[in-house]
Amino acid sequence: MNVDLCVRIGSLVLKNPLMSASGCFGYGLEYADIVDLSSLGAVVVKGLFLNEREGHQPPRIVETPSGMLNAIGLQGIGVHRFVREKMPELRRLGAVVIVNVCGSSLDEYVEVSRILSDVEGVAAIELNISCPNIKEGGIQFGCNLSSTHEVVSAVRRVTTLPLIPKLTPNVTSVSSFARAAEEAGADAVSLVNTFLAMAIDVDTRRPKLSNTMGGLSGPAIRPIAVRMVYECAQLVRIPVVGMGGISSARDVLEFMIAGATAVQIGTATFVDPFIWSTLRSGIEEYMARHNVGRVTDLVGSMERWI
Amino acid sequence: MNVDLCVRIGSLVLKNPLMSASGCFGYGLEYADIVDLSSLGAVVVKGLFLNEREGHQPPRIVETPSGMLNAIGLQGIGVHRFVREKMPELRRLGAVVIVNVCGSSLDEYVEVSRILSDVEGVAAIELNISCPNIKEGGIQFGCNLSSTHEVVSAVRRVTTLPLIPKLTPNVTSVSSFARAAEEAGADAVSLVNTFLAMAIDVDTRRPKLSNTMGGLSGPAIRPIAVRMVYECAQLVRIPVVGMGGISSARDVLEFMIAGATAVQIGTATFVDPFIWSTLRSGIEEYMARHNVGRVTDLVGSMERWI
Amino acid sequence: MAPIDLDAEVLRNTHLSAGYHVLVLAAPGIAAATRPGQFVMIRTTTGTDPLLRRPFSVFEILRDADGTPEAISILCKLVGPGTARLAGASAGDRLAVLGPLGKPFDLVAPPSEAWMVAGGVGLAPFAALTESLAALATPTRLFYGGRSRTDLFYLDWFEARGVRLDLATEDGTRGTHGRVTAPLEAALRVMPADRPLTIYVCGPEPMLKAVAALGRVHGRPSQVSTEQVMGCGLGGCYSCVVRVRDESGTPHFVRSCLNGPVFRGEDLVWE
Amino acid sequence: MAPIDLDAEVLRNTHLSAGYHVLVLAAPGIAAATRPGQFVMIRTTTGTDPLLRRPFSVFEILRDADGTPEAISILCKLVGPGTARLAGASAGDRLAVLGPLGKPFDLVAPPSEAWMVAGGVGLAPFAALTESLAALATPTRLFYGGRSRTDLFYLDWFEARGVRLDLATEDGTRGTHGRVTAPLEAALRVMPADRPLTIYVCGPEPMLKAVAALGRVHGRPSQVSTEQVMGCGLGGCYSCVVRVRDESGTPHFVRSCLNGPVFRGEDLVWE
Ligand SMILES: Cc1cc2nc3c(=O)[nH]c(=O)nc-3n(C[C@H](O)[C@H](O)[C@H](O)COP(=O)(O)OP(=O)(O)OC[C@H]3O[C@@H](n4cnc5c(N)ncnc54)[C@H](O)[C@@H]3O)c2cc1C
Ligand SMILES: Cc1cc2nc3c(=O)[nH]c(=O)nc-3n(C[C@H](O)[C@H](O)[C@H](O)COP(=O)(O)OP(=O)(O)OC[C@H]3O[C@@H](n4cnc5c(N)ncnc54)[C@H](O)[C@@H]3O)c2cc1C
Ligand SMILES: Cc1cc2nc3c(=O)[nH]c(=O)nc-3n(C[C@H](O)[C@H](O)[C@H](O)COP(=O)(O)O)c2cc1C
Ligand SMILES: Cc1cc2nc3c(=O)[nH]c(=O)nc-3n(C[C@H](O)[C@H](O)[C@H](O)COP(=O)(O)O)c2cc1C
Ligand code: FES
Ligand code: FES
Repeated sequence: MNVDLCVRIGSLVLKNPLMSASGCFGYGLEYADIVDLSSLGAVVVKGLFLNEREGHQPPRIVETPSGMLNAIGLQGIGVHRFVREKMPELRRLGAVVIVNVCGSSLDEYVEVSRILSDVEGVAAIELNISCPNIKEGGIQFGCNLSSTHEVVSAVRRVTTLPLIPKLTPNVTSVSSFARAAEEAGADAVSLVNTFLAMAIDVDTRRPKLSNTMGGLSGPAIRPIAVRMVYECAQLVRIPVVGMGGISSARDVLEFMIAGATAVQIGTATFVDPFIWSTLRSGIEEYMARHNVGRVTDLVGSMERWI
Repeated sequence: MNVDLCVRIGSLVLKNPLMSASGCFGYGLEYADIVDLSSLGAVVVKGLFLNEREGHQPPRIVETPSGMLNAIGLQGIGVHRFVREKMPELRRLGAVVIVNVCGSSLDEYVEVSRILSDVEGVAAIELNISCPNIKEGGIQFGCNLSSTHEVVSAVRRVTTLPLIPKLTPNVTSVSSFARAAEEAGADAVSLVNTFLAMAIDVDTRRPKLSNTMGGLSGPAIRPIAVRMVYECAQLVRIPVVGMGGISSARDVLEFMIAGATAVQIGTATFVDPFIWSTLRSGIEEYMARHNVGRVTDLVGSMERWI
Repeated sequence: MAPIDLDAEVLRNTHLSAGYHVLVLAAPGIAAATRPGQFVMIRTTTGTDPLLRRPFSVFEILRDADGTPEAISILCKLVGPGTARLAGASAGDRLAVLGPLGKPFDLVAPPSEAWMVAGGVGLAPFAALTESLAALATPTRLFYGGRSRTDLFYLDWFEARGVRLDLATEDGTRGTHGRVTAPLEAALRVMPADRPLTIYVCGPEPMLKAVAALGRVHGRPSQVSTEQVMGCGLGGCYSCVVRVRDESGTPHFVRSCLNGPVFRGEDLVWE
Repeated sequence: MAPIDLDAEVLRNTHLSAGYHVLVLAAPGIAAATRPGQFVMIRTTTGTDPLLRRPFSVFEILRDADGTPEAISILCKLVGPGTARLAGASAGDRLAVLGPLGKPFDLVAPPSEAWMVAGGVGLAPFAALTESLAALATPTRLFYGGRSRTDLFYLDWFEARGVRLDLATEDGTRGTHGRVTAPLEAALRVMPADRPLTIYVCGPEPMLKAVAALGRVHGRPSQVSTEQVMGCGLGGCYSCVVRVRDESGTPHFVRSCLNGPVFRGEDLVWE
C-alpha cells in the first residue's frame, strides 16, 4: 500500500510529520553524517537569540526516571552567525529549516524573526516563549496570556513565514494559550516545552544542576503532553505540533490521534540518533495494517468510550 | 547514633515523617497483615465523600514510562461507613489516621469534615481539592485561588483538627495556592496530587482509561514534584507535606531537603508494600552518616550553587 | 496467611514454545502457603520501567524429596515488556515475588466432579488445583482450548494425574475444531442432572462469560478466575475491580485482588 | 568516519575485581574505525530506565587471526545503575553500541616520548593508545595510580608491550605511596629539556587539572581526556561542555563530545 505522509502547517507542506525538537539536534549539521536531513519533515534548530550566548555552567543535564532535566541555558551562536555559518550548508543538504527564536524582550523576538524572514531556506519560525531555563524572556511570555498575545502579534507583523509559538506546559490551561496564539495570528502552535523541575543530591544537599532548576523531558512526560495536545487540538483550528517523550512510531501515532498534525522528537534522538527511519517505517506499516491512506486522516481521530 | 525522626504538622506530632498517600493504601486495614500501621507517621486513607461512590468503569489504571495513570473515580464507602466500619480497627491498631476529604460542593467538604471532627482517632484532615478524576468538585476548587481560599476557610470554621489542603500540580503557580491555603487557616499543605494526563491505544484509537483522562503518579513526576515542594516551602510558613514518585530513602531525603516536613508514598507501595521499614532505616543510616540528630534539621536545608 | 515478599532465585526457565515458558522460582514460604487459584505479584525489573509488578497465577507447587514445598512455577505467556523480561530470565537470576495473594478456588469433593475449563494461558491455575483435587480423590476433567496444537501444553502431566482431557483448537489441529465451549457444552448436555459437578474456568474474558452462562443454563455452579489489570494486588489501589452482585442483588465494584480473583460465576455481572 | 550503531553481541565479560570489569563486544565496524581516545555510547537497557546511553572509552581494539578488527573492549567501573547493568551482562547478550565518537589523541612519533598518566578507570583509553604508539615505535611510559594495589589492572599487558610503568597507590600497597602526580613530577624534573615528550592524561578532574598544570610548568604539551556527563555524544544537546580558550585567548564553552573528549591541556580553562 502506498501511503501519503504529507502534512501541512500553514503554507508549509512537509513530506512527513517528523521534526527534530529544538535544542536536541544542534543546528542539524552535527547529524548530517548519519541522517539525511532532507528526509525529515523539518529540522528545528537550537534556540537562537540575536547574539551569542554562553549558556549555564555544567552540570547541565541530569537523568531522572524515564526522563532527564536540562538547563543548557540556550548556549548558541546568535542569529547572524547562524545565517552566515549554518544556513548555506543546511540549504545545500535540502533541509526544511525551522528556526526556534528566543528573546529576552519583545523587541528581540521581533528583531530575530525579522532577520530570519529574509533568509533563503528558512521555512518557518518557532517562537520559543516557553524556555524554563533563562532568567528574562522565554517562559515569562509563555505564562501570561496577554504577553503571549502581544509577542505573537508583534512577530506576526514582521514576517510572512509560518509562525509557530511553542507553548509551555507549566500553566493551568495550556489550551487558552493556544487560543491566544491563534487569535494573535499564529499558523500553528507547538507543545510541550519542558516541565520546570529539579533534583537534589542528598549527600551534598545541592541541586544536581548548576542552575538549580531545569526542564524535564523524555518518556516520563509523555502522558501529560498527550493530554495537553489533545486539549489544544479540541480548542483551536490551527495545526498543533505535538511533542514530549516520543520514542517510537506508536508514540508518534498516539500524538497524531490525539490531535497533532506533526510531531517533534527530542530526548529520544539522544538514545537513538538513527530513530528517524525507524519511525517512518513504523508509521507506514501501521497505516498499511489499518488501511489508512493519508497520515492526516489520523489527526484527531481518537474516539471516546461511550 | 540515636536519631530523632519526629516531625510536627500543626498540633500533631508524628513519630516519623512517613505517611501513606491517599488512595494508595486503601483504608489502611488492607495492609494490617503485613505492615504495623502504628509504625507509620500517619495513615492517610482513601478519599471519602459523604456517601458511597461507585467510581469509574475499568480500565482504571495504565502503566506509563516510570509512572502510571489512574482514574479510579474515588470509589469509596462514604464517611459514615468509614467511621463505623473502619475507624474502630484503625484505633485498635494504633494508627495515626488522616482522612482525605472529598466533596462535590463546598457544603459537602464542610459536612464531611464536621462529621470527622467528632470522631475519636481521626488525627487530621487532608482536604482533597485536587483530584483530577471527578467531574464536580476536586480539582475545580484546587485550580482557582479564591475557591481554594473559600473551601479551606469554610472547613476551618467547623474543625479544630489539623487541616491539610492537598494541592494540585496542574496550575501555573502552585505556591500561590499554598499561600491562599495558609491565609485561609490551613495548618499545612500537601502536594502533589497527580498530573492530568492521558494515554491512547493506537490500534483501537481509544483512550486506555475508560474515563479518557487520569492522573499521572510515580517516579516519572518526582523532579516536578520536588520543584513544586521547594517553591511552596520558600513561600509559606506552614509545613509542607511532599509527595510524588518517592520510592527510596534518598527520595524522601530529597523532598525534605527541598523543604518538606513530612512525605507521603503512594505508587511505590504498589511495587513494594514492605517499603516502610526500608525507608525508615535508610533515613536513619543517612542521618548517622551525615551526623544529623533530628530529621527536622534536614527540612529545607538545600544550599544553592554560588 | 499473610503474604510475604521473597527475593526468589530462578531455578529454571523452560521455554515451551516461542510464546510460552514455565519459570520455576525458589520460594519455600510462598509454596507452602499457596492454595490453588491464588496468585503472586512479580517484579520484572529492579528499575522503574516497567514500574509495576505483574500478577501471575501459581501454576505448580513444587516439593523436595520429603514433600516439603520449596518452589513455585508460573506458566507465562509473552505479551509485553514485563513478560518479555521474565521470558529472558535465566537460572540464578533473582526476582521479587509477593504472595500468596487473593482468594483461592473452593475445592469440591466426591461425589461431585470438578470440570476445569482453560483457554490458552488460562491453564495456569489448574495444575495446582489438580493436585489438590487429587488429594480429595475428586474426579476431574479438563476442557482445554488453544489456537493450535502447539499452544496446548502439559497434556501428559494432566493425564498422568488422571485428568480426563477434552481438547479444542481453533485451527482444528488437535481435538475439537473451534472453541473449547463446544465440547464443554456437549458434555454438560449429556451429564445426568443428579451427578453434581462444579465448573472451574480461567481464560480470556469472552470465554469466562460464555462458560459462566453455560453453567447457569445447565444449573451448574461455576468458579471463575478473573484477570484484571492490577496495580498493587493487595487491595490498596482499587484498580482491579469487577462488578459483582451482593446478597440483595445490587451490582457493585469489588476488588478482584482481595475478593477474587476467583468469583462465583453466578455473582459476576458482565459489562 | 561516520559513527554507526551496532546491536553488538557481548563476547565476554571478565570481572577484574568487585568494582571493575572488561566487557568485550563484537563490533567489527566500530573496531575498524576507532582511533585511540575515541569513545562509544552504550545503551544499558532496552527500556527507559536508565534512559540515556553511557559513554565509554574504547579500551582495546581486538583483532581476529588475520589482524582484522572485530571487537572492542571497554574497561568499566561500577558506579551506578547503568554500569551495574553492564557489570551484569553475560556472553550472548546484546547491547546497542554507537561509535566511534569524538576526537582521538594526536599520536606522537619518535624522537618524542609519550607519557601516559592514568588515575583509576582513567586507564581506559591507554591500551588502544599503546598499540598505536607501538606501531610508530614511540617510547612510552605509563604513570598509573589507584587507591590500592587491587585497583591496578593490566600491568602485564602494558609491560609486555614495552611500556615502562610507574605506579602509585594511595594506601602504599604498590608503587609510590600517594598520588600518581608525585612520580610524574619527579620524572618531569629529571627529563632533559631537549628530549621531547607529550603527556597523555585521563582520570578524575582534579588529577587532570594537576597534570595539565605540571605540563605547563615543565613546558611539556599535554593531551587531556575529559569526562563530562553526556546526553547524546553527537553534538546535539550541548550538555557536555568544557571551557576552552580560543585563538584570541577568550574562554568559551565547547562540546566535549565533538571537540573532545581529548583537549590540549593548554587550552582548557578549569573552573
Ligand atoms: C490474577 C491474575 C493472574 C494472572 N495469571 C497469569 C498467568 O498465570 N500467566 C500469564 O502469562 N499471565 C497471567 N496474567 C496476566 C499477566 O499478568 C499479564 O499478561 C502481564 O501483566 C502482562 O505484562 P506485560 O508487561 O508483558 O504486558 P503489558 O504491556 O502490561 O500488557 C500487554 C497487554 O496485556 C494486558 N494486560 C496487562 N496486564 C494485565 C493483567 N493484569 N490482566 C490482564 N491483562 C493484562 C494489557 O492491557 C495489554 O493489552 C494474570 C493476571 C491476573 C490479574
Ligand atoms: C568520554 C567519556 C569516556 C568514559 N570512559 C569510561 C570508561 O572507559 N570506563 C568507565 O568505567 N567509565 C567511563 N566514563 C564514565 C562513565 O560514562 C560513567 O561512569 C557512567 O556513565 C555512569 O553511569 P551509571 O548509570 O553507572 O552511573 P550514574 O548514576 O549515571 O552516575 C554515577 C556517578 O557518576 C557520575 N557520572 C555519570 N555520567 C558521567 C559521565 N559521563 N562522566 C562523568 N561522570 C559521570 C554521576 O554524576 C554520578 O555522580 C566515561 C565518560 C566519558 C564522558
Ligand atoms: C537538552 C535540551 C535542550 C533543549 N533546548 C531547547 C531550545 O533551545 N528551544 C526549545 O524551544 N526547546 C528546547 N528543548 C525542549 C525540546 O525541544 C522539547 O520541547 C522537549 O524536550 C520535549 O520533547 P522530548 O521529550 O522529545 O525531548 C530542549 C530540550 C532538551 C532536552
Ligand atoms: C491509584 C491511586 C489512587 C489515588 N487516590 C487518591 C485519593 O483518593 N485522594 C487523593 O488525594 N489522592 C489520591 N491519589 C494521589 C496520591 O495520593 C498521590 O498524591 C500521588 O499518587 C503522587 O504520589 P506517588 O507518586 O507517590 O503515587 C491516588 C493515586 C493513585 C495512584
Ligand atoms: S490491585 Fe490494587 S486494589 Fe486490587
Ligand atoms: S553530549 Fe550532547 S552535545 Fe555533547
